[in-house]
Amino acid sequence: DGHVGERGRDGQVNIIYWQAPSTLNPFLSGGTKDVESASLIVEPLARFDETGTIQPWLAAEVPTVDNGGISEDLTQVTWTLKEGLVWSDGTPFTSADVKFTYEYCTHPEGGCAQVTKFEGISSVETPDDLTVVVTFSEPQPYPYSAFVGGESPILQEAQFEPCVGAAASTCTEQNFGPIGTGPFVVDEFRTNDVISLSANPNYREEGKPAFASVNFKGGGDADAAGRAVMQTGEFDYAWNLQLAPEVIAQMEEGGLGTPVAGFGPLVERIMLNNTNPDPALGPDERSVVRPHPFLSDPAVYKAMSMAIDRPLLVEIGYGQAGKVGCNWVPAPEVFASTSIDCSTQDLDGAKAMLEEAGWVDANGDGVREKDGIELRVLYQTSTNAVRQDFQALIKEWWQEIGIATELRNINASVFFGGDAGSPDTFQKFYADVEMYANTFNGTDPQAYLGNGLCDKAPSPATQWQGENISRFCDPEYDALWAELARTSGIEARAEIAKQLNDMIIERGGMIPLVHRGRLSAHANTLGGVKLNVWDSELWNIADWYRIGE
Amino acid sequence: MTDATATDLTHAARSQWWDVWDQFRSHKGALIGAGFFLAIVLLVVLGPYLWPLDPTQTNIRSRNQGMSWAHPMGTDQLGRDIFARVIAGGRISMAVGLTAMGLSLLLGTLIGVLAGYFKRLDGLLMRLTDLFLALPLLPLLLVMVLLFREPLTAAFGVETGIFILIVAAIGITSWMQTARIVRGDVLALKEREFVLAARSIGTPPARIITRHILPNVLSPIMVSATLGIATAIITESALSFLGLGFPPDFPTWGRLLNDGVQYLQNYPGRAFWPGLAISLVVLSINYVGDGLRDALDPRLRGR
Amino acid sequence: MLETAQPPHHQTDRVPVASFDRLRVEFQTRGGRVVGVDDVSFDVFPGETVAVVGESGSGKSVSSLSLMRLVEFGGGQITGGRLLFDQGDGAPPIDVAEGNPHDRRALRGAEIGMIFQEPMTALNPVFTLEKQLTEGLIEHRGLTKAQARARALDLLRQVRIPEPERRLSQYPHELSGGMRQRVVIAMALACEPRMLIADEPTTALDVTIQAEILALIDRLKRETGTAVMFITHDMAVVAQMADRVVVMYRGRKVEEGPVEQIFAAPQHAYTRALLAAVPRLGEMQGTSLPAPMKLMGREGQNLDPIPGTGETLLEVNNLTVRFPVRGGLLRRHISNVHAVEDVSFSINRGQTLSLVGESGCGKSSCGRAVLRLVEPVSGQIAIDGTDIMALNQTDLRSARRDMQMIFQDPFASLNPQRQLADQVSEPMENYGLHTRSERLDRVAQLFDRVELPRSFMRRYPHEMSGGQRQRIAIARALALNPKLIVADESVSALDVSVQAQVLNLMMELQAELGLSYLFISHDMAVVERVSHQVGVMYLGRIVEIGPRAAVFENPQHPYTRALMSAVPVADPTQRKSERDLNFKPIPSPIHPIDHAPEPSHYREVSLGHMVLETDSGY
Amino acid sequence: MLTFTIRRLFFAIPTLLFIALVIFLLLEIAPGDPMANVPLTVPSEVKEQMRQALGLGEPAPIRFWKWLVQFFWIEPLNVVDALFGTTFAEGQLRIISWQNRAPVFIAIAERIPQTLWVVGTAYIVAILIAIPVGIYSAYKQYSVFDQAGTFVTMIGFSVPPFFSGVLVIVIFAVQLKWFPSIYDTTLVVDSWAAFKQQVLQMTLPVMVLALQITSQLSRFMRASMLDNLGQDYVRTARAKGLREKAVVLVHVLRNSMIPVVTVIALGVPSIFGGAIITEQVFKVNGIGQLLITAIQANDLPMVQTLTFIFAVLIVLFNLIADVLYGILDPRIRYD
Ligand SMILES: Nc1ncnc2c1ncn2[C@@H]1O[C@H](COP(=O)(O)OP(=O)(O)OP(=O)(O)O)[C@@H](O)[C@H]1O
Ligand SMILES: Nc1ncnc2c1ncn2[C@@H]1O[C@H](COP(=O)(O)OP(=O)(O)OP(=O)(O)O)[C@@H](O)[C@H]1O
Ligand SMILES: [Mg+2]
Ligand SMILES: [Mg+2]
Repeated sequence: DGHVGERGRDGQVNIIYWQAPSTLNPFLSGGTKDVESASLIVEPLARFDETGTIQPWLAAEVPTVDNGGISEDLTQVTWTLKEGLVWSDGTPFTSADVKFTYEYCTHPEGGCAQVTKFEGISSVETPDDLTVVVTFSEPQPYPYSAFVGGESPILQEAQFEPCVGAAASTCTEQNFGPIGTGPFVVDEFRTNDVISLSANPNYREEGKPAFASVNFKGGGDADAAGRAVMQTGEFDYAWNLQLAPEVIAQMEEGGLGTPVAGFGPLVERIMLNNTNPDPALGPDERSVVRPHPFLSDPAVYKAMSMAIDRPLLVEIGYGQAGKVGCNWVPAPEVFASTSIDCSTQDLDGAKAMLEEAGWVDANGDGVREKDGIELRVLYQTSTNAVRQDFQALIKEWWQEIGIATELRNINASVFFGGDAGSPDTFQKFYADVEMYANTFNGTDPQAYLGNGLCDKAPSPATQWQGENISRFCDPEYDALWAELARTSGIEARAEIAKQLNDMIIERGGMIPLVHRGRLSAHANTLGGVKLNVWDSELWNIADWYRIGE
Repeated sequence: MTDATATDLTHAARSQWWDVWDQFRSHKGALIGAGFFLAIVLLVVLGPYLWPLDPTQTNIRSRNQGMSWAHPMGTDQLGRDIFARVIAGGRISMAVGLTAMGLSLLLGTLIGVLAGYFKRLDGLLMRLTDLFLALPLLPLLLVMVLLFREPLTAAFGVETGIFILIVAAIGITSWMQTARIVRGDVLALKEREFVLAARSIGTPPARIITRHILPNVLSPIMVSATLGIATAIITESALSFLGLGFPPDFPTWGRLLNDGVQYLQNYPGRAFWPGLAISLVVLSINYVGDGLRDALDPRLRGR
Repeated sequence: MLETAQPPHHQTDRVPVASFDRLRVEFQTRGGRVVGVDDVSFDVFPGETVAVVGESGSGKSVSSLSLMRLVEFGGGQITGGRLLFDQGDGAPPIDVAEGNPHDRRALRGAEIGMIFQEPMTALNPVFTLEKQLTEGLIEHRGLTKAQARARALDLLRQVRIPEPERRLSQYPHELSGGMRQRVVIAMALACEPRMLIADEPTTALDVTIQAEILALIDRLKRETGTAVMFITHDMAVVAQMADRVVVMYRGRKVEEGPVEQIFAAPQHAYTRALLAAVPRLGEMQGTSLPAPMKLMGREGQNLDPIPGTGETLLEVNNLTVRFPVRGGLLRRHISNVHAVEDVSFSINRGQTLSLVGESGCGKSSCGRAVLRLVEPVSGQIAIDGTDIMALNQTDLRSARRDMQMIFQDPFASLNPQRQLADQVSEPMENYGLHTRSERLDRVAQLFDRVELPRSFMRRYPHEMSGGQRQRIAIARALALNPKLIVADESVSALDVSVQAQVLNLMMELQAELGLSYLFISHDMAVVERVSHQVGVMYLGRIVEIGPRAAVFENPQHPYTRALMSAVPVADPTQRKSERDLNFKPIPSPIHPIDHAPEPSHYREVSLGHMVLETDSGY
Repeated sequence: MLTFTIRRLFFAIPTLLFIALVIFLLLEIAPGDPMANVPLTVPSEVKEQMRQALGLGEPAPIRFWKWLVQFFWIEPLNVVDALFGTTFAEGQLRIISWQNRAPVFIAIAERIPQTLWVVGTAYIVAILIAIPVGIYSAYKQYSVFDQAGTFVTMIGFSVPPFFSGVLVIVIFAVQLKWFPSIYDTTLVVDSWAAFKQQVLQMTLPVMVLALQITSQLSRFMRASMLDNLGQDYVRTARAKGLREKAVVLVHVLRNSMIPVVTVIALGVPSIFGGAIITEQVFKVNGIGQLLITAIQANDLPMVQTLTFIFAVLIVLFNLIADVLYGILDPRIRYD
């Protein structure tokens, strides 16, 4: 029924992304929409499958210490390319292209969005056409970052040679139509609108892709995208349907498509400010000076966490696409800690805990206080319907346990904009608690866990740059993380990672709320879809096919 | 002629506004429109006293309910009462509509009158009007919102701050039409003999404007006003749609409609009620505007 | 009512072209049903002019529009009576009132032509004259475009329009008012209708043009034998034009008869009142001072002549007013309208100086310049010894207390949105005179003064008739006890009877208060009635000025003579013989910026009677 | 007329420069960052580097000057190059979008066809509906047709497109499945079937847009007709015995169209400006959608260029409206 056959036998597949791709060069954007659309064309040496397992892609095999691909001292990785690979224009794919990609992205004037993927690399050598040797300046217990995954694909040297450095932005033709090794080639790219692609005649696998062409439409809203797949059948695949659960259910009744969910490490959480955001301190002291007047008390943040009915939040906000989230690192499976349970709301327990810690409502205004400090929190987040629903609910619960809450929401482009001049960025954190979601790429959380290190806290000294948003700072944590950075072997690393995860939650870094998944939908006639949250959702489009009637 | 008007003389002396009212009353559409409008105003003003449910009070156990006695318009996804939200939304939307219209009228009339009456200012003010007409509204609104939202919310609190901002944004971007119309009328009025007469009896310019010019441009101003309320309500809802209006926890009609659109198939009522409210207000105001135009036109009244 | 009165040339065997038979027309208004005309019957015979006269609103237009079946388009309805029209083919006359108005289309234009009052608005501004002239021909006569064009040219020649070929491609706004009215007449005549209805065809026109148009209609009637129904409220025109007269009053016919009989022996009281109110040119011959008119139904009128004094109040010397004309890429000031050019005159206390002349000759500009409502370019103005030209704005404002204005259009010169009492007290308020209650008392006195009931004080202008409104304007002008009143066409817009009342009022006030008037008018008969002195203006200059008797009885300047000859006289026995009135078109008053006109030189004919010697362009 | 046009064009230049400056300043002082949409997983130093690569480091006056030069000199040169195959503009930096680092004019050129198709068609459809409706409503003032027309146009005026758009999608695309809900911008009309497809996909957005435009235009048309129906020349035309059709459709219409035509001309820039919300609802991805995505991504060069083009069009069409007025109405003579 279409599983096998000649290339292009199934006609056209229609894909809709409600965020439209603006470029096909993933090194220049970093937006998911751009990375995923580019993954139809350009490919990495290895990528993650739907379970998060690394798979060789353009490389013959994944280098490990065992197969000798990684040197014993963990400072050198040797990739061996598959033989006989050609670019879609028919020219051979060689190790020089890999090396070029490294040079392209690490050029200081290029503004490459994926430059962290290449961090720590001291050199890339090409002893022969099929071998790439990556040398690190320090031991890398987890070296699958450069050239792995949809965000780090290989560009063709011949095509991108004139585009290195400052010239990157003038190369419209290249950025809009990269030559790749993937199953499709670009026919036409209309920025922020639509991409027309057709099957790559030089694709390495016989009889793939099954579709002769792809119509990749972008723009609009998730609502319309879901409708187009599940109700009107105009499209075959819709990406990331962030919609109310009942809306999804209604669409599913259309009978033409099916929603599929997958879970990566994305967690919606409430960050707790470990510094004092008091406006009286002035802009350079706010959110710099420790400690926070009351959030430093474990009883307070634990009570706040206990008061939250997470299953309800999941039901209202995400449905199928959410799970109760108690961890900072909820996935991959091996790294997910199981020691914390937070799935039941316990208002009485929360009250008791506050009571015990001395937080009582002595003056009867409904707000608990201790030593003259009242439990009043400013709770900010970005402007987004689901987040405001969450705010409304959580505010009520907190009110119930005697914590007064003021809500504030900020335009997303300002909140996440990172403008050092604006007081409203999530990095400045001029509030007691703030809510957003974050995740990490790939399957190894080491760098992500590094966001809890003392010296990563944003401050005026660093122009408010830095990823330790909650300003969590604990020497024990820093030491443990350093140990992680030295440890190889997945089990051992997982053990340390879980400890780090628990530590940050127990010691007041954040309150995780919902482990968010990705919900996409495909037409019932579209076969071969395997939702992958570790890499591009379109990673296996070469295997997609039309299910015959 | 004197005889012909003899019947006229027997009429009791009445104030001008009685005449306007008489004329207005004879316009059936306008009367019904005014009735509806008043009813809506009363509902949103007195609503919170008559319908004590809190529009922001969530109730998880009664989510997404249909119409019932407890919730005449049903509830939303957090179990908030939609009727209460429509009332609360109406307060904001109507207040925005009325004040934004007021501001735009004030600006439009001021600039129109100044440009029309003082020849020296004409060129300058009309270029200013051109400038505002040529400025693309959306980015302008956007920039204003982004720019002043924080200072204003800091100074006046969230509700008032954003209210001021939205009202100012809509007012400042919508006065140009009024200004043009008023200027045109003032230019024509200035040539009318009664203005010359006023000058010849020594009336100073300020008094000529307030006593002779303004009352006579009232009719086009009123028409702009009625259209202005409608446009302001719709603009506010469009701003909400683009994520620039009041924060999402503030129910306004536009926001409720916008939120409801997603649920159009599941719970059509959620979009229907605020949509109906907006349409009713716009319709009634337009009919009132029609009636007012007739009533304020002395030519029609003179008959 | 007066069916016995038969016109002399009327033979009983002749069939009337149109006969109105107990016509009744009603209008549906917001206030209910209004009767426009009721029980109106009269006939119009071929080759005859029937004048329909009556004050405004008496139903003249409604009757004629009913015959055209156009009254329905204005919201009216023929609810009774018959309108018989004879198509001249021997068949019995048809009843036009039957059927729906669209079915009577064949009659309109083809059988009945109509000329409307306002030449300015009666033509469609966006179509060329050719299109508007040929339309009807193509519709009714089935002519081709070329044939229609030929006929249109013919028509334009017939109505004596110069350069007809060029006119065809012009738009209405490119023609003067008189020419436009000729085009309207040509249009009405296009299909050689059996009947022509002229609804106040000359009211809006200058006397000179009026004379031409009247002569034209008269000639056409005689040459083609068309029946003419001539609607007017101007008795002088009636006297010149009509064979028979129908007098209407408040929607009813009150009298009908041959023109001589109506003028010589009016039967109905209304007709008599109407005739008494008409100022007739030549009436004042032999007197030198103006005097109020004798009006019907008014007892105890003081008809004494008004002598005034010999003491000079206003002295104007070498007054010049120009309006800049801008043009070119940068809108620079490139030329001037020479509205008033080197004009000098003086007015004595308690006397009236009238300025007469054709539209656009600069009368209003001159009057306004005296008050400095428009800024003169040069000249001296002195009132009571005060040099007006030398005053700054503040002093000027207080100087204006002595000089007030009354305007032409009583509707336009009152603010429609303010109560009358407020408008009358406004001048006092402006100068901070009196307290509020004193002002109210004074307003009440002023209302008494202009003979308006005090109950009107809280009314609005639209609730008043035209004459009443003009009284308000006078009251307002009187509020500051001025010495001089500039009356700019103050009675031109009023019905004859009302006009007479207002004129009398003005003269009474002059006698009692010793007011001086600068009276601006184009109506020679009115001017004759009210003035001590008369100035005739042409193209910005006074071509002749002097005591009224001297100027009227011994006109020296050719322009004055032409003007006098054009004035219709309200007496059917004194019909002007048909001459070809040939007025030269007025040259343009616009000159380049460096144009320096000659100063005015006058020749003194007799004491105070001066005639311009400089070339005035006439 | 000519001097009037030239003078107005002449005065338009400083006005436009001033508008360009105002737009630039407004955008400049607005907070927001082009990096806001880059995922949180990209560290802040990398974002800073990307910012530098966009040229954000340069001071504002220099950027404004550069933009002016690019807009008024380099981009026109590029047009010349494209037309005549010359290479005047080679090597000159064009206005580059921050979102995709491509010249903004490429994106704009891509968007114009669908905007013209959809918004333009809607405009034409609206005119074709509004004018007869307005004429008939005015001619039969206070008739049932007039009242119903008033009611419908008011509804059209009061329903925001984000509501009516979704409503028609739910009814006609989801329930009835008559029309597609998503516009295919890649469709090339080269066959009858493709044309049919194009008509189908245009129907819904055109419907929603046309409803709004019709509502406003027919009101104008009605008012203008009413003004003219009472004029004296109408009576003259009737007195000539013209058919009622000729009276209304020739004499009255021609006069009534004068103000309406200028209103229509003034509305033309909105075609180019796109109908932001409607485009978004139907995924037409025209100019309007380009602007809104650029705003959301803080792509200042794109926003600046688009808004300025829009301002130019408004100024231009203001002038065209004035000139049209002069041409249509022989009484008006601009000197
Ligand atoms: N369209 C109309 N609606 C209501 N009443 C009307 C209408 N036209 C005329 N009338 C009334 O019919 C009566 C006669 O009006 P008509 O126009 O015949 O007067 P007229 O003698 O021609 O006056 P004028 O000299 O002012 O033209 C008036 O009382 C007027 O108010
Ligand atoms: N404000 C003005 N600007 C330019 N030209 C003007 C202005 N007012 C009057 N004129 C011109 O000045 C000349 C004299 O006008 P004025 O109004 O004084 O004439 P008039 O004798 O009062 O005419 P009418 O009898 O029509 O009132 C005319 O050619 C007129 O067009
Ligand atoms: Mg009449
Ligand atoms: Mg005048």
